[in-house]
Amino acid sequence: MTGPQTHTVLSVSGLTKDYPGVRAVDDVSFAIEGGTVHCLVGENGAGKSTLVKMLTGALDPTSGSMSVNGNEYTPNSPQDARKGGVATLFQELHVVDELTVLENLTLGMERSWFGFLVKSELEERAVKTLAAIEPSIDPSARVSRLSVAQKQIIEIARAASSGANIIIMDEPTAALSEREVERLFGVIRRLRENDVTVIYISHKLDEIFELGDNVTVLRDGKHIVTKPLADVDGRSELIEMMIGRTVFQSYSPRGTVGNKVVLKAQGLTTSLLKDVSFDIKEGEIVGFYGLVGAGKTEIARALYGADSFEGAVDFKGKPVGRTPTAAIASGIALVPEERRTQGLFTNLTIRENIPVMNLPRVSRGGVFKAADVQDAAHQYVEQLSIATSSIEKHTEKLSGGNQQKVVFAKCLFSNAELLLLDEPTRGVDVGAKSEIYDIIKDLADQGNAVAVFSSELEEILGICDRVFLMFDGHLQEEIPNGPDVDISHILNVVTGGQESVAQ
Amino acid sequence: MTSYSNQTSSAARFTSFLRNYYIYFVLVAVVVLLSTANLDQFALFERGNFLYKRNIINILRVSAPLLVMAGAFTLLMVSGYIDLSVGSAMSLSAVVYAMLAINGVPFIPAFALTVLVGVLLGAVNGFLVVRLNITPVIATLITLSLFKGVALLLVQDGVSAIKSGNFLKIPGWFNDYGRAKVLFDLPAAFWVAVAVTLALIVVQNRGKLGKYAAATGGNPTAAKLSGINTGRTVFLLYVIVGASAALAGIARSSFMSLGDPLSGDGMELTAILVVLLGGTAFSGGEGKVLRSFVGALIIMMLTVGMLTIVPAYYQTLVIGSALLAAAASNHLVSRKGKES
Amino acid sequence: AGEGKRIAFFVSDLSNVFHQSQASAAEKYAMDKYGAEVVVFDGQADSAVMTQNVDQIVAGGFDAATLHIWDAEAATPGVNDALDEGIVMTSFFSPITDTGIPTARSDEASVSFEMGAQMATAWKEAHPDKPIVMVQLGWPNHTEVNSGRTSPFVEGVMSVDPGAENLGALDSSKGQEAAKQIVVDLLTQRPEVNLIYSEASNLTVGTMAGLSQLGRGKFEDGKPLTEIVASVDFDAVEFDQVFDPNSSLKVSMGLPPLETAQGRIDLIMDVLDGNVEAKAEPAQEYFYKAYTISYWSMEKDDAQDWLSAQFGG
Amino acid sequence: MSSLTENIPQSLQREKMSDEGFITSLVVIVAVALFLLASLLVPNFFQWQNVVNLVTNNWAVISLGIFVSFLLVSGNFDLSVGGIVALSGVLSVWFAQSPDGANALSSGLGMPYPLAILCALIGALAIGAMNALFVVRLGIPSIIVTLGTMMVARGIAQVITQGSQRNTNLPDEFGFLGNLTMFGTSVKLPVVLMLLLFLVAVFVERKMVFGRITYWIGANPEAATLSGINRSWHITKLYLFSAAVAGMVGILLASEFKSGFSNRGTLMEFDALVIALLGGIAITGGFGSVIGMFFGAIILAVVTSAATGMVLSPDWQFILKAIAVFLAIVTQTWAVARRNR
Ligand SMILES: Nc1ncnc2c1ncn2[C@@H]1O[C@H](COP(=O)(O)OP(=O)(O)OP(=O)(O)O)[C@@H](O)[C@H]1O
Ligand SMILES: Nc1ncnc2c1ncn2[C@@H]1O[C@H](COP(=O)(O)OP(=O)(O)OP(=O)(O)O)[C@@H](O)[C@H]1O
Ligand SMILES: [Mg+2]
Ligand SMILES: [Mg+2]
Repeated sequence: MTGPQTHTVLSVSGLTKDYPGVRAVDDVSFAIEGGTVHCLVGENGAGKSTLVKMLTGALDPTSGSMSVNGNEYTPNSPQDARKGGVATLFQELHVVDELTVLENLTLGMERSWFGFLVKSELEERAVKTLAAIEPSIDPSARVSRLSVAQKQIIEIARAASSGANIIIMDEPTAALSEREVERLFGVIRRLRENDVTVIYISHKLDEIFELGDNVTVLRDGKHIVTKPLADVDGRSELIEMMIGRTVFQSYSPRGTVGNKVVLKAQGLTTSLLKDVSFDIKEGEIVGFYGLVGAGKTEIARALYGADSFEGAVDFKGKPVGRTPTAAIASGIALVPEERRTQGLFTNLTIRENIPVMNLPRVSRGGVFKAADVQDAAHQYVEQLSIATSSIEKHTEKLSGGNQQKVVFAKCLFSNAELLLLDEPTRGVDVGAKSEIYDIIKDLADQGNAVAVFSSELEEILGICDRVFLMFDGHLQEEIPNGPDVDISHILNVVTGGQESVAQ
Repeated sequence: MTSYSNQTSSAARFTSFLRNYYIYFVLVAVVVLLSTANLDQFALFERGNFLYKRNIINILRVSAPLLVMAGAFTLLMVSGYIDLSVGSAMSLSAVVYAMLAINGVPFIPAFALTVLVGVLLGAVNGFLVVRLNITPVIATLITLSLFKGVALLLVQDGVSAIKSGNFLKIPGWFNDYGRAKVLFDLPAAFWVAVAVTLALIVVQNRGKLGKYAAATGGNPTAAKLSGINTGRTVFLLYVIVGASAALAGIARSSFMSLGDPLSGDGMELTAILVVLLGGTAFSGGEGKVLRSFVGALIIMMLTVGMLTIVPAYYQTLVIGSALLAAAASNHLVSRKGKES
Repeated sequence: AGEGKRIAFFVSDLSNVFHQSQASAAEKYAMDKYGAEVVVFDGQADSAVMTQNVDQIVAGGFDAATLHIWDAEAATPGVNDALDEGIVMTSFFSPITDTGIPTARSDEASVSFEMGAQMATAWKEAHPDKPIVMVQLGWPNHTEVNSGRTSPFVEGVMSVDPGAENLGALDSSKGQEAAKQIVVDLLTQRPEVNLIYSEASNLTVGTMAGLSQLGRGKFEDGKPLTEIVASVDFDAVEFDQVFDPNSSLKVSMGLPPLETAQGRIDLIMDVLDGNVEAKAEPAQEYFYKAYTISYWSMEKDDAQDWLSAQFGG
Repeated sequence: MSSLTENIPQSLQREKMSDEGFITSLVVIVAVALFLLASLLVPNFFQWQNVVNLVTNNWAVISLGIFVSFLLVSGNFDLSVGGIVALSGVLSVWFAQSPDGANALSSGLGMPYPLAILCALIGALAIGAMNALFVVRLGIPSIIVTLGTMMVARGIAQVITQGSQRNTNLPDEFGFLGNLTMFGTSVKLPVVLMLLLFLVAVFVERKMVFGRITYWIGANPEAATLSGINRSWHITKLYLFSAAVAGMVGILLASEFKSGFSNRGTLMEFDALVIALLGGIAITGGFGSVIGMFFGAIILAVVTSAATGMVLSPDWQFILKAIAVFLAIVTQTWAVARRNR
């Protein structure tokens, strides 16, 4: 798999990073071979992003050293790193909405003549790379008009075309559709052929096996192992290295699904959705599955009153008011798609985040009961095993997966009887994922209804009792989950295959 | 999917057309309003009417200080920053310029030195904001106070301005820059404002600085992570604003034939007003130099052009309403586009 | 002569009661007596605005103008332009350098001097043992205010008591609240201050409010207790206090809006009729009297008459 | 790690002071330090009466600062308050003036004073409602809206007073509210009202749901909406409260000076913004405290008071103010940077 002569392009030794109260990266040493795809895996909060930030000069290591091509490497800024041939795709989106796609692609890398911009071969390369991944994006369009996935693609194209010989990608596929992921992999393989080294971080283990040459596992900030993926004995070994135990999830029919319909949606129609009708029963977990843009989020937001729509939604026999406030009041809660912009109050602490969706529970006469707020925070930190040194930690200082758990905690706190979970485990590690699945199942067992909106088929088939397949705003089909679901049929339906009418 | 995006793009094109050009509609509306308001008394284009040449020249002439500042101020606001000290910087420059002139320094060196002072003042702001990391509003409020204090300090106690006195006399060339007819009966100060604006339009659309300003204002983290030195961008913009404030001070000073340490008072508000009227977002990222220039023309037309039509105490109300109306129509238009 | 003419009538600051009354008096008087239309230009207490207003005279198609501008130099080019167009130009308050146009002005300096002298005398009489400490609230950086009010006032006090201490002028240009704050802060830290010249009626309201907050501002039956206050722009509000034997506001400069307005309009008509030269070297000056309204030197009834004559009240 | 924390009682587990508390106490310390410094430099500065003056001289701007701060925390500006102060003051005078005055500026509508106050307040609320309408309903940036409504409010005041003031022909009770002294001291009613309002604001901010909601909205408006917070209504309430307070300030000032002056409160909206920022409230929203705002006002007041006591000429006053604000803010940024290192 690797070429005949291997050479180390990047190595770190004794690398350590301390945050107040946390050692995020702890004495990590390993080497990366040139022209490979080197995967970095680990649980949420294992220190992957922190490691990446040090490699790109966004953070200074507390101690330890790094070297590139055998030379000592101490980048002070991403620009420094870029000069050293290291380009990065960060976990959070970093595009400028106010500029055009093309302007974003060359941002920070423009050629200029006395301060005036001039065309460069870089521009052409960027446009070509973009076209290779997603030809439908117009380079002259304003980025503000693009979807999250499209923005992510722009960042990928920018990093891939930057001419760097080391490219770091921190969860690049979290928001991408399978088609886009395939195209991205094509680009990454081409980069590798051109002797570019890719450091690839993802929680999706299939991707790791599909793409990676070598893997480095981090746990609790410590380096566990670095070895060729060929020597890894399947998912279970990788998972065990990551979290120190094995996890399995497969669907087992639950006997608690009641017969009482709690939610009835009739003829939901928006600019994207077309006459969508369905119902959800007490104690049931339903899944909505479709590609990006199929309309899953739109349904979730409509049920929750976050967007306006035509049609009717009844919950427990009564129409639901058309604002989130009303939805919460009638017992519906939403875990939104994007945790940072829609779910969290990042500059507030965990304690301050949790009670927001159910204020009456922690206040009397408009005045907070301080002890209750504290207790609630402690309770959920424990229940969801949120990795933090204190409930007073600002949520922006949590790792991505732990942030997602805080959003989850917020929703659980609302005591909802119907939970709408939009991409509930995006960016969540396998360990935490199964914890979240257990929580979801528990909730359903207690008689609550849950709707999972996900673009991960594995997730859908792992926990849902019934699955709705979406394509282009239409609810195409409803199938019961079970051991004999036809996956190729599902994929056919959600990609617009016509021949399926009824089963 | 393609048909969907085609549909929006024609609606979107209409929207962006309106958004880009609404300020010119406002301009036309104001001109029509002002020139018809007097119709019962004066025929169009006659002496005393708004569209009378002399009046237009007057308005453009007194507008020079605001016009010369609008562009630089826009770029700064596009980058998400603000400078409340422009009025004081302008006053201080006016005082410095008059002091140089009254002490016998000829036009060119006096002009150049004053612009240099403006650059320095801008650098002070840049230093406070970029280096010391002080919130722009507070930092430039500090310098607002500081520059004003220094300007007053330079003028003798009990006297309101640097002006001809017993011993020193303002030289004869002094008010040529702001008043003498150079081209189309307009003075150099106006043409300098036009030139500065044109230069800044090019910088905004073709220059690295313009793009970096937009990136810095639109998404500072992204800009930094892309390797843009946002600090240097912002510093440079403050310097440019400082220099343009100095040009404004020179224009005002030579128009008034004296160096008044209070002559720029309140200019920061007018500048903000103009830039906002031009559709620049306060949050940064968006805004166009030319639109602010037109915004400045509108404000000056309203303040000066209305004088002979209604008592001056209607001015605040009219300008405030104009700002609200412009903002409302602008935003309503762009919102409708988004929803369809 | 003025039938159908348009006159530009400048005032430095329309928010000032004196100028407000002056402006409305001028509108009425010009129309009634000459059939002329007056357009008021408000300088908004801003030199730049005043200057840009001058250029509107030509552009606005006026036949005549009476200026009120603080920095006369600034008006010179505009005035010369207007003269070239044959527009009748006159000035109020300050002569416009090098233009030779006739100027109407109030003689403020002598009133300020007299007020200072009266206050010093009264204080010395009541408290021979307490040295005079004076302060002025107004516009320390203003040439005309300085020469017409601040300096002559100080000289007036000094003429009675050469040993008097002058703390100086404090900037109260922000108005009533600023004046009140200054008085409160200053007199807390400098309780010995006993002569206060508040250089506008508007500021006097703040000054008196500040004094009352500190438990000062009182006379006892015509005798000063802690301080004496002088004001400018005597008006109906000040009338009660000046003639109240228990208030420390005792003198005020009476600027006659009616007289001034009529004088300014008449001067223009005189130029139009050729009775006064449009330009002269040196410029011709016409003085309008400013009045010393004083508890000590004026009868209450006279003050009442003056008020109703000048403000039409 | 968790085994370590388990033994510690919960009350101790609350880490070091929050950033907010830290900055607020820093502002307080700077204010006190400046006062002491001024006491060293200015004779007679160190006295109780002077401390009282710092508060009594600033009741108006602190009152305005309270809701300006709340709005700032919620991510919105309110620059209209200065205009509202002028408008409500002028309205209260105009409504109360008897209708038989000799000229336009001395005759009003002749309402009984309480009714005049009520109507003036309604006028103020109308501006607040306008703010809410434009910001919440139309989604126009608050800085543009409130700059516009500030001008509209002041503009109306100027038209009513013809650019000047109305101060004649007023009923005797007009001056009552603004000059009512309390508890036998020289402290007047407006100051006491301000202090009350301030205490309530601190309680609301720290302990009440209403206050917390303001922070949530400022920290992340979209997340707040999706968490069931009625953002529009909350912002609307804040603008209405702010306008009501500004209206009351205007009415009280008009009463104190017995005049409705169209230029009253000029730039007061800026002063209110400045003390809020100086007090550590983040211009980006979601962070800060009205306590900080209060002491931000005190910092400025100390400087003004010292400058007045020294009878400084305007030039040195401006320079001194610049230096003091600079020191205050640099201390803040420096201390926070050190702490977060
Ligand atoms: N700015 C910060 N201040 C304090 N602690 C931080 C900060 N950023 C990260 N941490 C902590 O450092 C640890 C490592 O976080 P990091 O973001 O590197 O994890 P990660 O492996 O990328 O996880 P994920 O897969 O969830 O993104 C976590 O415990 C996190 O709480
Ligand atoms: N034609 C389009 N052009 C641009 N953006 C689009 C288009 N269609 C959908 N989007 C955006 O893509 C996002 C995804 O749409 P939606 O949320 O309804 O689908 P989804 O099935 O939930 O997809 P996802 O997997 O991204 O959550 C939406 O935010 C929408 O604004
Ligand atoms: Mg991460
Ligand atoms: Mg979605």
